[in-house]
Amino acid sequence: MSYIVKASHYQSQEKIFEGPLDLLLELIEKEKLDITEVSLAQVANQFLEYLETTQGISPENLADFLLIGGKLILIKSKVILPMLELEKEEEEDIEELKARLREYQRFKEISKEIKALAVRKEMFFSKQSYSGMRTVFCPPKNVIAFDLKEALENVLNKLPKVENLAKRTIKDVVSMKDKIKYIKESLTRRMEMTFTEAASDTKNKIEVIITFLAILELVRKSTVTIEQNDMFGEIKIKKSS
Amino acid sequence: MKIESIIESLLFISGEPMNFKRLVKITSFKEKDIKSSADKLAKRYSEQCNGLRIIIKDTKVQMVTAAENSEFIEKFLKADIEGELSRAALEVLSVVAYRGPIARSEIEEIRGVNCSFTLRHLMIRGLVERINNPKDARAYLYKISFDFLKKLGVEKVEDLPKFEELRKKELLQKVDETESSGNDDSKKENKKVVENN
Amino acid sequence: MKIESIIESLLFISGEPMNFKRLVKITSFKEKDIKSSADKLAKRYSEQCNGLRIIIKDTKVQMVTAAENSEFIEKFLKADIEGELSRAALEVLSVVAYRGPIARSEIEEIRGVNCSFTLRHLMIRGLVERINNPKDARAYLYKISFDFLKKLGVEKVEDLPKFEELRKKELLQKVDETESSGNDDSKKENKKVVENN
Repeated sequence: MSYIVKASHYQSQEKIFEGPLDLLLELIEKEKLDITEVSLAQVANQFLEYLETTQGISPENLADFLLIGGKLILIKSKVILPMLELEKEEEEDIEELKARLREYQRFKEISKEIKALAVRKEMFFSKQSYSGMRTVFCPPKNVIAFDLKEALENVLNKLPKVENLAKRTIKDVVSMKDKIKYIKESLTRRMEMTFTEAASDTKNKIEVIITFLAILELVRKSTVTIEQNDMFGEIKIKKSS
Repeated sequence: MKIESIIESLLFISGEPMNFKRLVKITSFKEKDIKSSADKLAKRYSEQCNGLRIIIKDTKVQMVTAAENSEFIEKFLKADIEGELSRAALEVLSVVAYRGPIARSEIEEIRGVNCSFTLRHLMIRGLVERINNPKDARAYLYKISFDFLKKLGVEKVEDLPKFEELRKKELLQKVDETESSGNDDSKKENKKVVENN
Repeated sequence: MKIESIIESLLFISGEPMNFKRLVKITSFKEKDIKSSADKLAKRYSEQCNGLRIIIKDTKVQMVTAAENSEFIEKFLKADIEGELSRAALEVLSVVAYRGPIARSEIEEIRGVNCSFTLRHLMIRGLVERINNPKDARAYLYKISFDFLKKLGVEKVEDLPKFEELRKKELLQKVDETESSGNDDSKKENKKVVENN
């Protein structure tokens, strides 16, 4: 069996995004806003656009981004529709996101101070152990050749294994762009469709979320309107007239 | 005074960080006396402004050179300039420094991304070390190393900028703010904080 | 005072007798100033009765431990050098035995932890020796010592159990130094975010 860590590959992906919190914080800070529901709602579209336009987010990362994207949509709905009553759990979700952002912001700031300390070149050095001492042959009493073999096998077993997840390619996941195009086309054809229909050929949860995000995107651009009569009821999507 | 002198000798000979327990074993002094002597030494060295310093972290103590002389030490050691730390590495280091010992999952919760590669890199560079998680045998807890303190020229973690402030979790502060809005809620939030961190 | 502090730092780091000429070269101070500072240091150290002493012989100066603490020093060194090997030390030893001659960076990649101290420990005990790296003049390669092989009852490394299999077993791809080039990347990344929004 071989153990291969595709470190450079993995690394470059991590480098580009640094995760959804990083992106969200940058968007808010760029607009010089505080972390509030209003500011989060304000940058929600930019966040979603980033997901839409950026190629090559690994499926693992994409799920993280989408999860935050979903929360942003919730926040946005709440800000746009003040009468919308959110579940207690959803409110807690929003509070949690804000707290996580504040927390991350503090560490992003402090890491700059840590960097300043690290680069100022005033450091402590320690004495190399055993410097000035002469080598004395002092073998351990109870070690035999077999122990070395065992120790090495133990080391080799602990090597990081191939990340299976990374093998899945972005192609497995329908892009948001494609989904938006699909919904637009079928709407033009039929003028009205349901969410179930829109999400009919999705293969997994991520795709369902993408479909939902895509619909909301269309709502934002006033391409479609949506209607839901009962809670948990079917969502009807209509082309705006 | 004698105990301080012995600790000084041992720190010099070892070069590496020495555990208080190990000093107890060698000297047969009480651990609390060793601790207070180490603290006294650290204070004296720092006040005397001589060429040496004592740094203390957790249960270990190490003798190092004064930061202001680092230019000459580098010249003597012909030390290779190490690669700069990336933003990811600095963020992970900060989280570990202020919140350690900390599980990988908690670091990832704060940063919102997978940190396994960065942590590995920091361990290889010797800036972060790991210990077994007492609550989960399969997992580790990460904390900063003496080499991290040495690199920054900081004698103890408490001397890091805004240490007390950053040590406290953001979510817990939130609980304080909402305390007036009812006990039930804040209890729930408190519970949540524990789960999330 | 500054010159004394610098000499102190350098003597500590070196641990060995240092020639005045060498101190001149590193610090660019005059030789007579270095000499008089070394004398002052030596006097101060012996008056303060701390755990360290400065000894001057001919043209060399050295920092050593106070003779009155030698009992503890010996106890420490004996336990350190004659004690059992830690698990980390045994692991490094096994990697060096089967995979040697091997660079320190490669050992660290395999184990995911910094091992500079462990290697020095294995060397001072005569279990591991180092040779110059033909590919990199500043680095060394480590291999198991002949004495230790003999102690294990093995004539050559090839006779170690499962040698061929464990030597050939594929390890991990070399992790490139992405962290050190991190700055460029993060700049790029910043730019990207800005452009996209």
